[in-house]
Amino acid sequence: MSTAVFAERNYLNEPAGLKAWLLTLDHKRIGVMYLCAIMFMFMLGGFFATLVRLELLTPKQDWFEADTYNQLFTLHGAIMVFLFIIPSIPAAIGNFVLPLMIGAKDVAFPRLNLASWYIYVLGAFVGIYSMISGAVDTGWTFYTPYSTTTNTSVVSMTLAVFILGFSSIFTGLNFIVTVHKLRAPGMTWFKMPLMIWGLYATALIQVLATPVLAITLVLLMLERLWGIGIFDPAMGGDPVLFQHFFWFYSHPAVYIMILPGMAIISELVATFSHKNIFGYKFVGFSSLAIALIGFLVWGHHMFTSGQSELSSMIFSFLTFFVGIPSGIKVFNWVATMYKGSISLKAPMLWVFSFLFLFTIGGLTGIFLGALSVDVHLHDTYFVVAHFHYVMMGGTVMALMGGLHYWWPKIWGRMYNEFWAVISWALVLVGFNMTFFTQFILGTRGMPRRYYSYLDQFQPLHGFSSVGSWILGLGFIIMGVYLIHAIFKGRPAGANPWGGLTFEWKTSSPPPHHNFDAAPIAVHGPYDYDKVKAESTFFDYAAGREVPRKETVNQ
Amino acid sequence: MSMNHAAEHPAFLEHHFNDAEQQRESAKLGMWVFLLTEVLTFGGLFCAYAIYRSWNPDMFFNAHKELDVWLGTVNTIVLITSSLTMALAIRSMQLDNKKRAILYLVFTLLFAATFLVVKYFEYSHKFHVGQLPGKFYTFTGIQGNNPHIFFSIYFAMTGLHGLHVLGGMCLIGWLIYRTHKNRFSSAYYTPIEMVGLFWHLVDLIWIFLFPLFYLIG
Amino acid sequence: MKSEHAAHGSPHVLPVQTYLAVAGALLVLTIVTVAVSFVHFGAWNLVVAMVIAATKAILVALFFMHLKYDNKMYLSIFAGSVLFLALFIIFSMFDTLRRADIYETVGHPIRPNAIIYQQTDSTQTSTGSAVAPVDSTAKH
Amino acid sequence: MNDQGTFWLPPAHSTVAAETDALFYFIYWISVLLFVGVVAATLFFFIRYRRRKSPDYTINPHNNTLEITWTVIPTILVFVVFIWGFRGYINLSIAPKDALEIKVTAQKWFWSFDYPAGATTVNELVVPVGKPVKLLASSQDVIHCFYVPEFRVKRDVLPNRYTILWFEATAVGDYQIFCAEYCGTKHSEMLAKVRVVTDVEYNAWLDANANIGAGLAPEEFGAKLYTGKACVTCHSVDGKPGTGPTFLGVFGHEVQLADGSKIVVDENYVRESILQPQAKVVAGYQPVMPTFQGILKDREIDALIAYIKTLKK
Ligand code: HEA
Ligand code: HEA
Ligand code: HEC
Ligand code: CUA
Ligand SMILES: [Cu+2]
Repeated sequence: MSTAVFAERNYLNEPAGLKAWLLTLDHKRIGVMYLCAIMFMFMLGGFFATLVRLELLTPKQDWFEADTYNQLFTLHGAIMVFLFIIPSIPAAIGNFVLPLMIGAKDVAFPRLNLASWYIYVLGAFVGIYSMISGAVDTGWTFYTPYSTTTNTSVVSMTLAVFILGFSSIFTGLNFIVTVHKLRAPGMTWFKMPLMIWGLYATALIQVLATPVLAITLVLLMLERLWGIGIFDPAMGGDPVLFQHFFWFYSHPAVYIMILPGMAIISELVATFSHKNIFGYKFVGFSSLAIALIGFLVWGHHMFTSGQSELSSMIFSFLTFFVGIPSGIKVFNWVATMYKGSISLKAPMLWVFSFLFLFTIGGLTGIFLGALSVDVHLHDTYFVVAHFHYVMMGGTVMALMGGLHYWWPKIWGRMYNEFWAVISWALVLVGFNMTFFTQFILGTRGMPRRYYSYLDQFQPLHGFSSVGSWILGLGFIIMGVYLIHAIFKGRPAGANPWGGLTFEWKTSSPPPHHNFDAAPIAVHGPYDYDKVKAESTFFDYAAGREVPRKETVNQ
Repeated sequence: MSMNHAAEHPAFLEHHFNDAEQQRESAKLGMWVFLLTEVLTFGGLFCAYAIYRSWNPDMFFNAHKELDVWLGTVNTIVLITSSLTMALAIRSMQLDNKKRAILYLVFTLLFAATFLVVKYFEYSHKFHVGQLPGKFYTFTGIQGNNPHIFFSIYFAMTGLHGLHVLGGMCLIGWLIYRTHKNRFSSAYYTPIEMVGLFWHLVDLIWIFLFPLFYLIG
Repeated sequence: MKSEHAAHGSPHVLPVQTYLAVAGALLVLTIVTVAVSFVHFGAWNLVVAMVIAATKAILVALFFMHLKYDNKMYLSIFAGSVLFLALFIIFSMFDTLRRADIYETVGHPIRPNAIIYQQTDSTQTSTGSAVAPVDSTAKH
Repeated sequence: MNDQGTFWLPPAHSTVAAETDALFYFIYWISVLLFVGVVAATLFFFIRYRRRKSPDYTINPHNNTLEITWTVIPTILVFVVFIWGFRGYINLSIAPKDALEIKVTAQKWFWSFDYPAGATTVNELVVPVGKPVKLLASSQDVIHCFYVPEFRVKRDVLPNRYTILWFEATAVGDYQIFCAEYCGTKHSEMLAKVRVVTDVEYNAWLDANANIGAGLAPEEFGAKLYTGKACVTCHSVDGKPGTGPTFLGVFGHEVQLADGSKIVVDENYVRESILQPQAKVVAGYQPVMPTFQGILKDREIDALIAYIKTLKK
């Protein structure tokens, strides 16, 4: 691809200087800053995860005291959920690609976008402060009355999550307005890329669910500081009510995590099958269906919590219907590949990992949704395996696929395909070793959040811990070659994958103002039949990338 | 979609919007989504109120008698009037009458301040007799279980609402300053309209708080 | 009724009478709801007060907040927020009001009163010594 | 369904276990089918339509019947799973009328059981086989969770509220009790045993335990209580440090309290430490000792004091 050109003047170096970066209103720069932050948080959370697995190598306590282990898995959970996975795709990749994909110059409220970034940074610092000053040991769920009576820094961690909530709300608000108001001319809702449908559905959940988390955390802080008696039974409160408040946010939050992942998978499947997505409307509306039904199922985390049997019945019933749209999406992705022209570059390998792992993760959710089976499986390693299969196997696989897909667009340079396959294989093998064993541990009755366990569980735990090293190695290799590619990768050109969405119509990396000629949506995002888009070439006269041959036959 | 940015490009229009209409509608949509988050934030407290009231209704009834209905009524009237003056301030700016807009904004500010002053008296009385949330509750004489919970929810809701009134007052002060500096006109008064929407929501939340605490308990 | 107006034409302006009428209605409703509260209807007091409050809220939303004249999407956003709040309360109450469906003993707390009341009435021996609600030495 | 357990599930030793296991395997085989279907199709398309082999795609028009089928069939499947799961859950939740009622108290970090005949045990639940047993559980501090994998039963144990769980053991033997809701430092050591015995043995055991320690000297009875009532989980008798101070040589010596004052450990101090541990907290220790008010009878407290007296350096 000798004609591929690295756009020398781009958003990365124009305007130059640290101050220009720190006070930038450019959605692309904010996206890149978020990307660096979430990758650091992923490393930190992953580091704690490897320590957790280290301790679980042997039944008895050998590396860490019980309290330290409890702090380790709590911090692992809290960092991964609040600091890594919830902002990861919307704030890092979403901020970068959403305006580009709808042909806009920027998000609707750039200043709010920068505020959202600095609120995230503030939340991260308060979180790290609370980690250092006697880390919290309540689990990422902060259940009362343990969280109101334990002697660890619960208030400062709650404050950190409270602050991070606003960063998520502002991102969601920004995306809703941008998608409604700033779409390129001609881009109706059904001509929007499915990535935008996913991010829009996610934004709806972010603005509808996060405020309730905010008030729950405020009440938890007040409960701990003044004993107001809403959640603490010693003061006449009801701990199960705290669980209702917490899960009203936290189940929709898991769909904040997966919907952007699914959105990326839709893009990758279409581009790498070089074919129109099968059932565009079904996939698009499935995102909205998951987002809305997701608000009515939170009680499936509380089947054994002492809530009323009626409530458990209703939540179990609705939980099953939230699974159907996910099924529609999986089937539509597979149907898209039928009769496609599939190129197995790294992003498509990550799509395979997603389909493989998310299907297992999702189906194990069905086990947990069945009332009698959940009574046996609740708070065991089966649940731990379920949510790692959907969060790690779902969202993180899609995130990695998206990273590889848009890496050339973000940095203008291509990653090394050979090492990408190596790290993909290590991650897939390591992941299954680590977490499939945990399904077996769970069904055999191994409870979660145990730092020491019965001897009979040692072989499986040992196997899982070894698997986590392979998994960690896979990510470390990826970290190396991706960072290497930023500086040393070969130029990627405007459209290395032959994608049709608008971000491939501008240079790589894109200029500060996104598009020289504002794009017009003439056809759908995946209408390969209508457009013969070959790789672009650098038109010296025009001084920029232009598509080689764009014949539009209606 | 005006391509030329020269003459027709009014000062207030930001670079990434195509025209004033798009910018104004975007601001309004953004504001309404923000108001949705406010409704749901207060919603958590309304939910706590509804559940604890359903658990011990008689305690709620007995506890609500401790609140001064007249101060509550005054405050409701004060807030409704401040909503009116806020709406009239926007209307004045729509008609390019800057002086009258500032006048109405000042009135809104005064009413808001009155509201907080009345709140101050209510709170100081409760501090005095010990009708306080949680473990600071020392008052006796309310029949029913855990009367401190009524005051925990009361202080949480009216406290958060009071903070929003305070926030609203700062915003209105900022508006007065900018109107004085001629930043707004009938072509561009979006900030006033947005603060107006926020202020009306603050009033709307009090419209529910007032009966729930002062009238029926 | 979104009147066409050029970028800097006169935006949609309501007559003063509308605002004054709405404000008047709100004041009247306030007086009514206070008056009604003195009459004891039992559980109906709650319903009446809420209906009045809802009407006042609708008036503020439609006129003061311009929902009547603006793009109907904003009305649906506001209605959506109220709907999701209602779902949160209703679904939580499926639990909190129906805990005694199968066993009566499960439906209510064992000690009805918080421990701050136990110190005062020494007669009631507190079966469990719940840890002091908030340990002042707890780290923040 | 079985006594040895399967690859996935531990042995099933309660009446409700069979139905839960059957539903588990129903969902399991459907999931395997769906998973293999999705992955096989993906792999096949990867190979059959790889770019080298099919440089150009052919559009396949939208097919609504396909969309309907893979919406309706999963909906039917999940509806069946819901009904089956709900039926099992109701059986799990409603105890038979004639069930033997035992009171369970969960505390940081041990279980204590009170039997109808007045016997109390710690970390050991003795029940007759073939008879429904109804547990009335509540916690003294935070949320715990009573979980017996072999019986497929689990229920959170809440502070200041009773929760009910029932089971009917189908085989004699010892079965592991776990605490499944995170409750702090010793959450993973809050283990206990269900000892299922025959009817005859159960009644004999009840009578024997109604007034245990009648024949023993106070300090011997105290030693039994020291382990039986789980003081051992936090207090050592050989000087080794633990969650609570060691009992070795503590009696008669001066101890510094958290508020700085000093006190000589005498009979009243030990009695008070057992009934109101928070009254005088030893310096350098967390106030996590639970009260034994209502769990230890006076005779048992005296025996413990006698035993502690014997522990000289
Ligand atoms: C990305 C995050 C994510 C996602 C997407 C999901 C998706 C789902 N989850 Fe999960 N879940 C978590 C994260 C997630 N979950 C976390 C973090 C916890 C534990 C929190 C804690 O306790 O710490 C949890 C716990 C949890 C529980 C509580 C377990 C317990 O503690 O007792 C339950 C119970 O119903 C559940 C169910 C489901 C279901 C039904 C889905 C569905 O959305 C899945 C739908 C997908 C499919 C079904 C697969 C694809 C479909 C097909 C191949 C078609 C055929 C399908 C059918 C026939 C149904 N989850
Ligand atoms: C997004 C969410 C997420 C992710 C990704 C992970 C990732 C992992 N988690 Fe976990 N986990 C949770 C969310 C997550 N986790 C939650 C919510 C809980 C419950 C907590 C609670 O009970 O309260 C939990 C709990 C939990 C437990 C149970 C603890 C207990 O119950 O006692 C275990 C045990 O094995 C575990 C292991 C792991 C492992 C081995 C990984 C591995 O996948 C980690 C591998 C990653 C790395 C090793 C990082 C390496 C990265 C780099 C080198 C950076 C690369 C740089 C670039 C690409 C630029 N996690
Ligand atoms: C969950 C842990 C735990 C259990 C179980 C426990 N204790 Fe303690 N105990 C402590 C702690 C911690 C302290 C020190 C803090 C205090 O005095 O409250 C303590 C203090 C004491 C003291 C005062 C010791 C001194 O040096 O002043 C005595 C006596 C005592 N416990 C007796 C008992 C007896 C008898 C039992 C069993 C019936 C028991 N404890 C069970 C944790 C426990
Ligand atoms: Cu008790 Cu965990
Ligand atoms: Cu959930």
